[in-house]
This record gives sequence, structure tokens and C-alpha cells, in this order.
Amino acid sequence: MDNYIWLIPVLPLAGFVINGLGRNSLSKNIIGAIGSLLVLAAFGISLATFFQIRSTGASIDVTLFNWISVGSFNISFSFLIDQLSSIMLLIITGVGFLIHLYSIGYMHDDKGFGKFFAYLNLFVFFMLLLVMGSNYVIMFIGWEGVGLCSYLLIGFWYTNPSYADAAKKAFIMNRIGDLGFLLGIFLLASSFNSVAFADIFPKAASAAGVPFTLITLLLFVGAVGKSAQLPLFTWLPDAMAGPTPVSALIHAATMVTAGVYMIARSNILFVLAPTTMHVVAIVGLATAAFAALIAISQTDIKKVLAYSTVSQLGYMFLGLGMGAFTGAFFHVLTHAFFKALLFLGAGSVIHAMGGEQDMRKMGGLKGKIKITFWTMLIGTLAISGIPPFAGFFSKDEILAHTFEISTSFYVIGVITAGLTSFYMFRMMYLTFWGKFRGTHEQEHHVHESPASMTIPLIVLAILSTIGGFIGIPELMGGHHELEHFLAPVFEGSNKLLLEHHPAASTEWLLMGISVGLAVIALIYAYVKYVKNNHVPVADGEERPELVKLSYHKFYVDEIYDTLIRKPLDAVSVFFYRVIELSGIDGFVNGLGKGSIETSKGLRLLQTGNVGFYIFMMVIGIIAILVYSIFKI
Amino acid sequence: MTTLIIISVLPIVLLYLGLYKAQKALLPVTLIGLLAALVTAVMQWNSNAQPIYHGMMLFNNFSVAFSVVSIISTMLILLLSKGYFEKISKHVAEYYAIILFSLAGIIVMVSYHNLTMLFIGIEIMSVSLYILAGIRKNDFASNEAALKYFLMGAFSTGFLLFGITLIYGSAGSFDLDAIRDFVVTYPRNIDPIFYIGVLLIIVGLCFKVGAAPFHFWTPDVYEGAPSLITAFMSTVVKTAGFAAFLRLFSACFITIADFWTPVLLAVTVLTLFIGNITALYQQNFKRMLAFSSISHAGYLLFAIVALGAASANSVFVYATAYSIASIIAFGALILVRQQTGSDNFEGFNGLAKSNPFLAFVITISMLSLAGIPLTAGFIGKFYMFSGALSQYKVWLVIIAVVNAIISIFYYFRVIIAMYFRDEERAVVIVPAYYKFVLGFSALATIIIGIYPSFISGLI
Amino acid sequence: MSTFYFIAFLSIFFSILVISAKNPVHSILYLILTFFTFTIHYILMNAQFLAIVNFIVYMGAILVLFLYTLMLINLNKESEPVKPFMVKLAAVFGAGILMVVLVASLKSLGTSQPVVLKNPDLGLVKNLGKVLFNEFLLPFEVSSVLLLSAMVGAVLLATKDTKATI
Amino acid sequence: MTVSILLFLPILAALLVLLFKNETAKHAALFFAVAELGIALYFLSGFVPDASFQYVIDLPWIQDFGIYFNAGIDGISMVMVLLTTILVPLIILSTYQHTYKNARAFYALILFMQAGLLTVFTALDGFLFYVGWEAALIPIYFICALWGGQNRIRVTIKFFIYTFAGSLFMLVGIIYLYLQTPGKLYDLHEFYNAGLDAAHQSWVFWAFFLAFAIKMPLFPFHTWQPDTYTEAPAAGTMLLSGIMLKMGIYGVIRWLIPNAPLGFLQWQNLAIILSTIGIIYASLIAFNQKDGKRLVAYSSIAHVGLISAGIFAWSVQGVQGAMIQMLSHGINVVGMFFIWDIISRRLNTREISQLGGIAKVAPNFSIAFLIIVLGTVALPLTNGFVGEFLLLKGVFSYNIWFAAVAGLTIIFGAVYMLRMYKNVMQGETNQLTAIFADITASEKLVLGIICVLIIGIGVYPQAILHISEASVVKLVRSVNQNFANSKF
Amino acid sequence: MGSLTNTIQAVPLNHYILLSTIIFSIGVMGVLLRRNAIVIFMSVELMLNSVNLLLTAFSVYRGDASGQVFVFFIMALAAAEVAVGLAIIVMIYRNTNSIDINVLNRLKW
Repeated sequence: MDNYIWLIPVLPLAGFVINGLGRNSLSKNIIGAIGSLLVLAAFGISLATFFQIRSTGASIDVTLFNWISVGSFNISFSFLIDQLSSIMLLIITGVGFLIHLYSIGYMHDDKGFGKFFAYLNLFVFFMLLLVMGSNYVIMFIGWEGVGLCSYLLIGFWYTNPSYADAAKKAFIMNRIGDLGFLLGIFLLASSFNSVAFADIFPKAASAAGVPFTLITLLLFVGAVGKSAQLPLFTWLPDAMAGPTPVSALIHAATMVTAGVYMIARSNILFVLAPTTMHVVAIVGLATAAFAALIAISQTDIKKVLAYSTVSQLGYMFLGLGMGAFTGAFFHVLTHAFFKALLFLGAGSVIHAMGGEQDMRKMGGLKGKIKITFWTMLIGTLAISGIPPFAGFFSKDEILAHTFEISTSFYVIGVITAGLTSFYMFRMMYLTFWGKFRGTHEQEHHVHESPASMTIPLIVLAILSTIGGFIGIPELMGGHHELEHFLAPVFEGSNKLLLEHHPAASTEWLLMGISVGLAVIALIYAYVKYVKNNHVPVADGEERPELVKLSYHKFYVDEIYDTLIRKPLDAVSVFFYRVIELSGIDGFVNGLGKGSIETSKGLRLLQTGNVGFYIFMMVIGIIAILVYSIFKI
Repeated sequence: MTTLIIISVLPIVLLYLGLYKAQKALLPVTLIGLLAALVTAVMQWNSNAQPIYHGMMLFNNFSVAFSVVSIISTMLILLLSKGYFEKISKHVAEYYAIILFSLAGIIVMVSYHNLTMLFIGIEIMSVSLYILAGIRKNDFASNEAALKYFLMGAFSTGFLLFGITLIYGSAGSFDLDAIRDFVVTYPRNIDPIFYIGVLLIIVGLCFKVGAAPFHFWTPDVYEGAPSLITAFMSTVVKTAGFAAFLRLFSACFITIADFWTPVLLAVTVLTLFIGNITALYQQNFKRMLAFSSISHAGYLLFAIVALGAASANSVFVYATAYSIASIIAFGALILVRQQTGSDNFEGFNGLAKSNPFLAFVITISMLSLAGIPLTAGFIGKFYMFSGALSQYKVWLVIIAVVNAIISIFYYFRVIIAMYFRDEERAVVIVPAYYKFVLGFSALATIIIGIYPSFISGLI
Repeated sequence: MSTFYFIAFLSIFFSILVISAKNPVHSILYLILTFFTFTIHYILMNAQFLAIVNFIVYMGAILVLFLYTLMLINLNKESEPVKPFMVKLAAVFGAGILMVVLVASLKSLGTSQPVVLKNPDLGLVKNLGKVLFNEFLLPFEVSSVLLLSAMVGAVLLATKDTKATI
Repeated sequence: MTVSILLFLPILAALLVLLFKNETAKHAALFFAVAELGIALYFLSGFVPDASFQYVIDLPWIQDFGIYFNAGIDGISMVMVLLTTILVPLIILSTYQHTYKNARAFYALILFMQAGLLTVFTALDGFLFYVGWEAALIPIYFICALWGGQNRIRVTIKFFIYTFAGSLFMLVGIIYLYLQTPGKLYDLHEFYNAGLDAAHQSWVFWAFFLAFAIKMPLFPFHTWQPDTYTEAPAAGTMLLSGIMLKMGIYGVIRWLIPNAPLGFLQWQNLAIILSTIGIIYASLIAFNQKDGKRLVAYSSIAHVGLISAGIFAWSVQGVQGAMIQMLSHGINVVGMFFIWDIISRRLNTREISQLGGIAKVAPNFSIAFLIIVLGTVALPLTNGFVGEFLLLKGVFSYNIWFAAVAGLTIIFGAVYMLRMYKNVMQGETNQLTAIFADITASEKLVLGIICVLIIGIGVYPQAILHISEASVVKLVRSVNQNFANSKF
Repeated sequence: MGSLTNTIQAVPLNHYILLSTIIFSIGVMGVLLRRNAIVIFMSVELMLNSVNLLLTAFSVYRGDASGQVFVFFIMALAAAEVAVGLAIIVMIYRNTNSIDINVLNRLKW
């Protein structure tokens, strides 16, 4: 099996190359088939690999070639597949395949069909690199590569300038994080003289004088950028400018969880830096709550999902910060299922609505697009943490861990969970219940999506339903398959972390609280949006202050604009106009001008008058003679 | 010595030719005569010369090298004179004769071994030049140049003589060996009048080579004098002046260098700045060349300021490079002036299109004057800088560098005018003589620039 | 001894007159007087040959040439425009400082030994002739070039350039 | 087979090209440039990647000064030779769409310049180095001034004087070092052994530093550069930015730091600070540039700032990073200027604000443009990344804060490059850009080669790193040895 | 003659130097003061003559004849210069009707 590992990333890459070159010449069917099947093939190999690892328990390390070798510093282009990455491989290729499949239908009418599949394949390739890399630099390649694909896909409809702006924003914000990541890598490299996981992790616990806090903080900055945490989260909602499958694949299921993956991967380093753990937890929690607060007033269906993604990512980071690596990763897994599902569902809705994304113009779709409705309902239940859907288990595990460490964190977390339930059901109600609020034409147009789109929905719905069962806590009579499977990865950290299991009763209570809150929230939402038929007001109208704040995303973008972009642009102009042109260049030109001015003045010495000339000569002679008086 | 005799007799022959109206024969005879002088000069190469005629002259390699350069430069300039003097007046023979008299003075200047000979050499040269500057008798500028040159020249001669006198007064002889012996014998407590003598000689010689603050005559005279004569003055005369300067100082005063170096240092710095900076704003190409010649005098002074074994070589290389480049510049100027009637930079506009060859050689000349590598001018500067640095005159070199930078601006103005300023103009007619001279000079500039071993290391 | 100082005084006196006389012709006449005092100096030093040459060449030839030229161009009147006072002052100061400095640098450590006529025959024609035609033969010959050149040049410049002439 | 063939072939070629007709000159020039590339590749095939100098030519030149015509190729030089020989044919090919007045002179000058550049990169003699240095300057001056834009005269003379000023100071330094050498030779290795004390080395450092800082150009000696890049013809800009500024960087590696290690040690901080300031400063200025070429010019200053910071940090990683980044930057920036050449040739404008939506009408062009942008912003698996990674790591090992500040380049770079890309290529077409024709065959070839190089080097950088590894290690070690000795 | 020459026996060499210097400086002053080219020229002659005097004094003082021979050459030069100089002045006068040097300032700057 080891010999075929390299095929996993290369297959999608081949897809990229074939589709990229043949984007104009190949037929859409062939392109779709190539794009999807190659990912499927990669999924097959991943599956085989997964089972191999499951059976042997040993990780697979494959070196392809020596990538960069400078002096004693060596970076090889090599892959490491262990328990953690094998699951990620399954998510990426599996969910990825489904989304490819979905895209065949979704993008069928788009001119850039071939280009789209090429980009998607490229994304899968980079994402695979990210998780398969056996060292931080390969991971970084994937890390930036997915950023690129994200950029390309957000800006897929680049003729719309605001979409192009959104793409640019995503790339640049990611880049800010990437710088932190890069510096973290440097610090690691200078501490361990290697960037390979295999060299760093075993030594980490016993290494002396390594600034773990700084390293992990820097790595975390990377994660913040990629996973859209505070304060770098604003790109993700904007990223919804891309086609919906992209939002599902990149901005929900896979890429944005790269930060979680990276921290989980580096768990030992983080565990060695308690301060960072705290920071991670605080940032995660804050993001979760903040994004949830924004989500409750959004009207764009994809925006709601986007903020919910941010919020869920916050949960994951909360889990990481609390040392619940398994829990966080578990949430990654389940989130991949239900969030992909939700996005695809939303895509299906949008597809049905002929491109309309504003929930205020929807409503009453329940009966018209049934498959979409039911699958989305499952997704919503899953994300809201209603048992027995997938989200419940993963979220509960994180909250339980949080409770062990800090009650106040728990309180915020669980309230956020309630908010999640509220805004998700708000979305459901607004979309599927009530009367249709769109135009007549749209109403006529509403139809269920083709099979290529609904099949992925169904598959994902099933996964969202049963996905949680791999992590049923022992309390409920399961034995947390996932935790056992991942145990080797977190072995080192778990030894360092203090294990305290809360009492069973407490755990039951916690579950009760969170489920209870979720249910209350969904009922409240029902009352508000179905019973009372409340519809968010149109853009022009007044909102209550708090809602306005939330609707306008707490003006974060505007604040960034005033605090960072405008000052930078002003500095730029100042540098150019004042320092560059008048200052430095002015000085340089001044030297030239000064010489010429001196020349103008000096040439007047040449008066043309012999008497004057001789007089000057005499003065020169006098000067020389005076010198001699002193010298002799 | 034969060289000197030939060059002294040649003008008399020419005067007779003139008398018999053999105008056509003048140039060929002159050239043949100079060729003969050249051959005799070269034959004296490495002949382990001793001072001759009671220590009056010394034809060693130094003087042979400089004689050869002077003669060749003169030949090149005379080749450019084909048809030039005829336009001025009918006394063509006299002109040739006086140029050759001047050359005779120059040969004396580069070969003297006695202050008497130095003095006479300088005066033969100078008096001839006073005349030559004024040969455009009806041209006001030419008149003015002649009178200015003459008055100031005579004035500076006074100082030179005073200096020589004082040196004689303390050393008791005009002979270079005797003076050197005198300096070496009393290295510590030489009579102060000797020192003053040295300074006044510096004054006199600085005037002749056009170093600041004794340079004032240069721009006016160069501008006013006929171009061909200016070419002669700025090349051969300058070379000879430096050869004389160097010979005197390296032979006699080297052991008291501590005394006079600061003076020359100041003069050098002043010369460099005045020459270069003033040249920047000139609108007249010829006047620009005059200021440029002042600045080159500054560079040449390096060899004397940093007097050492290599100085002669440096001056030789530099002067050669400068001479051939200047000949191109003046040759081109004559042609351009014939067409446009002015000496201004504008006259060169668009020359590259109408006369690519002419523009190309001027470019080479300007690059050489600016000291750009792969031209002879660079090698010259390189030698000068090396010499100065070997004496740890770092600041002097840095000042020189600053000046070299300034100088690029005005040299490149010509190139810019020729290549980048478009102007419709007729083709400038370049006679075959000119083609030969310009081509030869350009070639020499490049060859020396690429492989300076041809001429360096001769002395 | 006092003769020297008297003559020296006269030399200085007349030379000042040379440069201060308004009329160029007067200047020349004073110059002749100055040169005459020089001749006396030469005689005092027993440089008879020089004394004679000075007398003949300078006073007889050169200065007469000056006079002729002046007459020729009709400048025997006080036609010279007066320089501005400041310029004059600067000139006097300049030259004065030059003199002071020259004297200072020369005199400060200069020899104060008296001039003793070691060889009374030194300045006689016979003696000088020997030196001139032995040691200084070459400069003597070469200076002919100087004179020749000057002659040709003077003719060239001074003749009116009517195209008809040679 | 010595390196001399590499140095003289372009000169010969230039003279031959002058004999061709204007119409065929470009083909001839391309032929010779490719031949030159062939020779370089032949050298590469026989090249042993150890620290020794190979294909050495050593002839007496000016013997009374100890000057030899001494040139050879080691790992560092090999990379530079490759850079030059790859880019020159590309640049010539990139001019195929232009019809220049007096084309044969144009191409002859390019080839002359190539000879000068190769001389710089292979010279082992201080004098030869200097001669090559200036010999490369003259042709480019004429290229820029003869075929440049509106303000070319003023701008190019400033460029010439500015760079010439720097190099004259270097000449002083070279002569000074020569006078201190034990054997009175201009030989490179004699220079290394001159054994000056720290104070004098400090002066030597400055003499060389000025020349290189101006050539690169380093903040605040850079003001000639944007003007010149803007005014120069496309090929001139490419030559300047692609190859010529590498002379300065190469000079730092080969001639500055090893020649005056102790002097360097005293000013290391300042040099890195200047480089770092340059990165930020130029990036910020690039944010709001209106002229595309000028924007790229400022971006080039920023990139070069990073390269120099990496070198001045003086570690094997930093220098190796510089080596590969020189190649990468050369390729990227040539690509970038070619992009702008294509745009300005088609639309007669370089005003970014007037453009937009080109991607829609010229998809192939947009792909090439994007790949070049990505290479420029140092995306992994493009050539830019490897260099910037190693450079930043080099800076990092010197000082983490400098690295953090220098690292801002990856953010800022993305900002201005993507802004440019967005404003030029994305959005809807306007009247001007609607008629934009997609790239022609020769343009495709050039851009294709550039893109292949961008990705090829990015994917397998070891191919390049391997060449210079041994030489760089040796050089860095020997200098560090000097540091160590000075401490005792 | 003998008695006449004896009168200088006690004059210090210094005084000759002094005298020449003074006259030389007066010559310089004349050059600076006057505007008439001929008078300037005469002042130059004054300078030359002071040098002659000094040379002779040195020659006598040292008992060396070459000084006096040198004076002879200076006189030759003076003659030559006068010839050329006056020719130039005449030429100028012919063109401008003036020998005022201040008129000659077309060549400047």
C-alpha cells in the first residue's frame, strides 16, 4: 500500500492538469467524470490506507524526493499518514467526491465548467498535501495552496468586482496568518534543526530551552487566519461569493478546518505551552459566540451558514484549547458532514430559486423541494446538537471538556450552542416554512435539483445522522471508537494533560442542559418565524440597535477598513508623495540641481576680464605664499 | 637631438615652400618631416641616455615617449588641418611653421635637463601659441583670446622666472642634477628662498597646464582660438606641460615633497571642482571642452601630488588617452561647426542619424573623456587613482570620484544630443583625412582601453 | 654702499611712476629711467656685458618699440578710462599683500651675507662669452627658434591681411 | 573549453548582428542567444558541484598592476550564468512583436550587455569584475535612452550617473584592496587574504556597498529605479530588473562580504535594517501606484530588499535562498514586465485604473499572468517560495524581529499584486479592454517558458540549490572563520 | 670701475632680494591697476627686469656666470615677447580701436 500513497494527491493533480488543459476542448460530461472519478479513486486508496492503519496501527511515512536541502537543513518532500491524517484523507476525498458530484449538476450551465473542476481538483490536491505532509513545510505548501484555490474559487465569477475583492481579501487575510505560521516554522526549525514531525514531536517533551509558547502562538496565528477565527474571520463570510459547492468543500468541510488539523497535529507542542492553550481556548470561544451573534440576524442563507461555520470552528478551537483534541477533531469530522450537507442544501435551494440567496424572498419551500428540505433538516438538527445526530456527540464532548476546566467558558459555550440552534432553525423556518415571498417567476421556477445534486445530499445526510456514532462516549455505552483510534496521535499530550473525568451524573446533566437549550431555542425560533411570520426587515428599514449591530457584523469590516486599510493606504501615499518623491528622490535630484546651480554661479567667476583673472591669480599666489610662511 | 633639429629646421623649409607658393606640398612635407622626427625619436628608445650638451638635454625614455606622443598628436591634428588654414588666410606656410616651432619648444620641454632649457622651451611654445591663438585676425574672439593669453602668459612667466631665480640663488645652478644634489645634501635646512622658488615654479607651471586658480585663461582662450589650435593647445601643449612639470619635480623636488604636496593638493582639488562644475552649465561645446581640459589637468596633477616611480607612466597613459580623445572631439567640432556655424551643443542634435560614424567616434571620445571602462580614458584614470591610493591619498581620490561623476553629465550631453534629440539635418561631409584621424583615434582609444599594456609600462 | 641704496631708491621711485603715470608715453619714459637705474646696478655689480645689453636692448630697442607702437596707434594722450576706485584699492592691496608676503617669506630666514664680488671678471664679455658658447651653446642656438618664431608671428599678425599679399 | 567562449561569443555575435538587416537581426540575435544558452548548458552538464572554480581562464592582462584575465565558474557563478543565458533569449524572444527602429543596433547592444553581465558573474579578478560591471552599463544605457519612453533622456542620465557613481566608489575600493594584497594582485583570492584591520575594512565595505546598494537597488539608493524601469523599453526593463540588478546581489556575495568580513560585521545591522526598511517601504508605495510598470518596479525593490536582507544575515540558508531567489526573481520579474509590455503594446496605456476585465477576453493571458503573480507573491510550489522561505529563514536566524518585519513582504506582496491583478484582469471589460486580443504564438512561447520555469523550480528547487550548495557553504564558512578569528 | 664696484661690497644679498621683490611687486601692481594693454605689458617688463637684477645679484654673489647668461636669455625672450605682444596689440587696435583690456570681455562665462 505504501507504494501507492503518492497516488492519493497525484490523482486529483492529474485531474487538474487534464481538466485545466482540456477545459475548452473536453465535453462537460467528460470533465465532470474525470474530476469526480479521480477524486473517488483517491478516496478508494485513502480508504485502503485507512484500513491498513487501522489494522496495523503503524503510520506510513513515504519520502518522494529531497525538496530543499541547504547545509545541514533538510526538507524532504515526504508524506506521513497516521491515524489523524488518514481520517482527514477520508473526509477530503470522500466529501470532496460528493461535492464534485454535486458540482456536475450545480455548475452545469456555467461557462467555466472545466475551469471549475480543474480548480476543485487542484484544491483537493493541495488539501491532501496539507494533511499528508510529513513536515511543516509540506504542510505549509498545502496550506497556502488551498488558500490559492480558495482565492481562485471565490473569485470564480471574477467579472463581478466585489467577488474579486472577496477573493483577494480571503487570500490576504490568509496570508497574514501564513506569516505567523511561517515564522513558527522558522522558530521550530531553528530549535530542532528540522521541520519534520518525526524529528520534532518525540523530542519536544524533553527539549530544553525551546520557546514553545512563542512557537505555538505563531502557529496559532496561522490557524487563526486559515480557520477564520477572531480577528481574521471576516474573509470567510465574504468567501460565500464563490459557487456554493466551493463554500461547502472549502469554506466549510475541509480547508477551514486545516487550522484545527494543524494544532491537533502539533498537539504536543501546544500542550507544552499552557499559555497558548489558554489563548486558543479564549479565541475559540470568543469566535464561536461572536459569530453566532452575527449569524442570528443575517438574511443571506449562505452568510448564515458562513457565520455558523465560523462559530463551529470556534468550538473546535475551544476544544483544542481545552485539551480535548479528540473532541475537536471529532467535531471537525462531524462538521464536515453536516456543514457540507447544509451548504449543498443551501446550494440546492439557491439553484431552485434561480440564484436567489436572500431568505427574505424565500419561504414555503418545504413542499416544493422535499429532498433538499429533509436533508437540510437533518443537517440543522446535527449542527444544533440534537441527539442522536452527529453534531450532538462532538459538540458535547467539547463542552464536557470545557466544563471540567472552566465553568464560565462552559456557560458561554452552551449559550452559544443555544444560539446556534436558534439561528439555524431561523434559517430553516424562513426558507422552508411560511409563504413564498419571492417573485412569481421565481415561484414558477422552483424545482428539485437533479440527481447528481441530491445524491450527495442524501449521502451526507446519512453521514450526518450516523457520523456521531463513531464517538459515542462510554457513558452512553459506546466506547468512543475515534478516541481509541486516534490515541497514538495524542498519546504524548494526554500523558501531560491532567485527566479528570467528571462524574457520570454531571455529564448527563451537561448533555441535558445543552440539548435543552437547543430545543428551547428552536422552539423560540419557531414561535417567532413560523407562528408570528416574522420576516427580517428590508435593508433600508430601521432595525433595533442591537440587531442592527449584529446585522452589520458589528462593523468589523468597517473597523478594519478605518484602522488598517485606510491608514496603510494613507501611509502609502505619504511615502510616495512626500518621502519618495520630495524626500529621497528630491535629495538625489537636488544634488544634480545643486551642481548645476553651483555651475551657474561658478561660471560667473569667468568674467571675461583679464584684470580680474590676474587678480584672482595673485590671490592664489598670495594664498600659496602665506601657506609657505607657516610651513617653512 | 636629431628629432629636435628636424623639427626646428622643418618650419624653415616650410617658410621657403610658402615663399615659392608650393601650397599643396606643405602638408605632405610637414607630415614626412614629422614622420622622420618620429623615427629618429623612436630610435633613441632605450639608449641609456646621458645628459648631453653640458647637461642641457636628456633624451631618455621619458622624453622619447612624450616626444612620440606629442609628434603623433601633432600629426593627427595637422591631418585635420587640410583645407583649414586656407580658409583663414593665405599665409598657410607660416601657420604650419609656427605650429612646428611650437612643437620644437615642446620637444625641448619634455627633454630638458637644465632650467634654462625648460624656460626657453616653454617660451618657444608659448610665444608660438600666442600667435596661433590670434591667427583669425578679423575674428574678434580670436583677437581677444590672443591678447588674454599673451598678457596672462607673460605675467605668469614673470613668476616662473622669479621662481627659477630663487632656486638658482640657493642652489647655485640651473642644472637638474645639481639642484637635486643640493636638495639631497641639505635635506633639512634648505634656504627658505628655495622653497619660495619651488612654489613660484609651481605657480608658473600650473598656469601653463591650466590648473586652478591659474586656469582663468583656459576657457576664454580655448573658446576664442581657432578650433584646430585649441585642439593643439589642449592636447599636445598640455601633455608637454605635464611632462615638464613631472620631470622637474620627480628629478629635483621629490625629497621635499612634504613641503609642496599640500599646495598641489589644494590646487588639484580646486582644479577638479572648478573644471567639472563650471563645465556643467556650458552651452558651448568648445567651452565645455575647455573646462573639461581644466578638470583633466586636475586628474593629471594626481601623478605629481602622489609622486612616485609610476607617476611618469600614469601621466603618459593619461595624457595619451586624453589627447586622442580630445582630437576626436575637436575634429568633430570642426566638421559640425562648418555645417552649423556654431559651437553649441545643439549643433550635434540628431547627428547619429545623419552621420552614424561621426556620432560613434564622438561617443567613444566622450566615453573616454568620462573615464568609462574599455576606453583609454578609464585606464588613465585607473592609473591615476592607483597612484594616489598607493600614497594613501584616499580623500583626494574620493573627491576625484565625485568629480568624475559630475563630469559624466556634461560629456553625456553630447551623446544625448547626437542620439536622442531628433532633428532633421543634412549629412555632415567628413573628408577622408578626417575619417582616418577620427577612426584611428577611436580605434586607439579602444585598443588602449582593452589592452593598455601596449603603451603602459613603456617608461 | 650708499650708492646702491640711492640707486635702489631711484629704481623704486621710477617704477612707481611707471605704473602711476596717466599718459602711457610718460610711463614709457619713466620705464626708460627705471631701466637706466638697472643698468647702474649692473655696473655696480661689475656685470658690464649685461649693463650694455640692458642699455642697448631694453632701452634702445624694446622701449623704443613700445614708443613706436604707442605713436602708431595714437595713444599718447590720457585716454585710459579710470578703473573704479574699489578695483584700484583691491589692486593695490592685492599687490601690496603679495609684496609683503613675498618679502616676509623670503626675508624671514634669508641670507644676510653681503654680496662680495668673488670674481671681478665674472661679468665681462670675454668671460661670459666663454660660458655662453660652451655650456650654454644649446640654449643659445635654440633661442634662435624663439626669435624666429616671434619674428614670423609678429609679421603674420601685424600685417594687414589683404588677400593680395603672399 | 574555458569560460572565455562564454564571454566572447556574445561580443562576436553582437558584431555579426550589426551586419544583418534590421528585419533579420532579431532572428540572428535569438540564434546566438540560444547558442549561448547551449554553451551554458554544456558547461552545466560537465559541472562538478563542488566549491572549485571550473573552466578557468587565466591570462596576463596588465601585468604591471597584477591584472589577469581571470575568470571561472563555481556554483554561485553557474547559477548566475544560467540566469543570464536563460533570460537573454527569452527577452529577445519577447521583443518579437516589436519593430524597433534600427533593430540591429538594439540587438547588438543586448548581446554586448550579455557579455558584460557574464563577465561580472564569472570574473575572478577585481579589475575584470569592474570592467564587466561597467561594460554592462553602457549598452543598457543606450538601450534605455534610445528606445525608451517620453522622459527617457532625463531619467536615463540620472540612472547612469547614479549607478556610475556607486561603481566608481567600488573602483576605489578595488584599487585600495589591491594595494593591500600580499602579492599585489587583483586576484579575488588575494583580496580575500588582504588582511586589513577592522577599521580599514569598514571603509572598503562602504566603497563596495555603495556600488552594490545602488545597483540592487537598496533603500534609500533606489530612486533611479522606478523612473528608469518605467521609461525603458520593455526589453531594457527586463534586462535591468531580470539580470542587471543581480549584479549587485552577486557582488555582495562574492565581492563585498568576503572582501571585508570585519567591515561587514560592523555594518551588518545597518545593512539588514536598510534592506528591511526597503521591503516595507517599497511594498507600501507599491500599494497605490497607478502605472503598472512602476508598480512592478517598486515590487522589485521590495523583493530585492528581502534578498539582500537574507544575504546580509549571512548564513548558508540565507545565501542559498538568495541564489535561488535571484534566478526566481529574474524569471518572475521578466514575466511581469513582459505582461505589462503586452498590455501596453495592445492598449497603449499602463494606467491600471483604465484597465479591467481582460481575463474575460484573454483567458490564456490571464492564466500566465496569474501564474507569474503567484510566483511573485511566493506561493509554495512556485519558484518564489523557495527563495523567500530560505531568505526569511536566514534573516530569522539572524534576528527574529527583522524576520517578522521582512516577512510582511508576503502579506504586502499579496496585497499589491492581487490588487493589480484584480484591477487589470478581473471585473467587467470596458471600452478599452474589450478589444484586447489574446496572446500570440511567440508571446505564448515566452510566457509558457516562464510559467514552466516558475513551477518547475518551485517543485524541484534542489536542482538549482544543488549547483551552488558547495560554493556557498565554503564561502560562508570561510567568512565566518574570519569573524571567529577576529574575536581572539 | 674697480672703485665703483667696491661700493657694493657691503650690501647684503638680502637687500637685493628685497629690491627685486619690491620692483616685482610694483610690476604686479601695475598689471592689476592699469587697463591699457601696453602699460600692462610694460609692467610685465618691469617684473622681468627685477628678475634680471636678482639673477645678476645671485650670479655675482655666487661667482657663477650662468646667472648672467640666463639674464641674456630672458632679454631674448623679452624681445620676442615684445615683438609678438605688440603685434597682437596692434592687431586688436585695428579691429576695435581700443587697447583697453576691459573691452575684451566677449569671451566669458
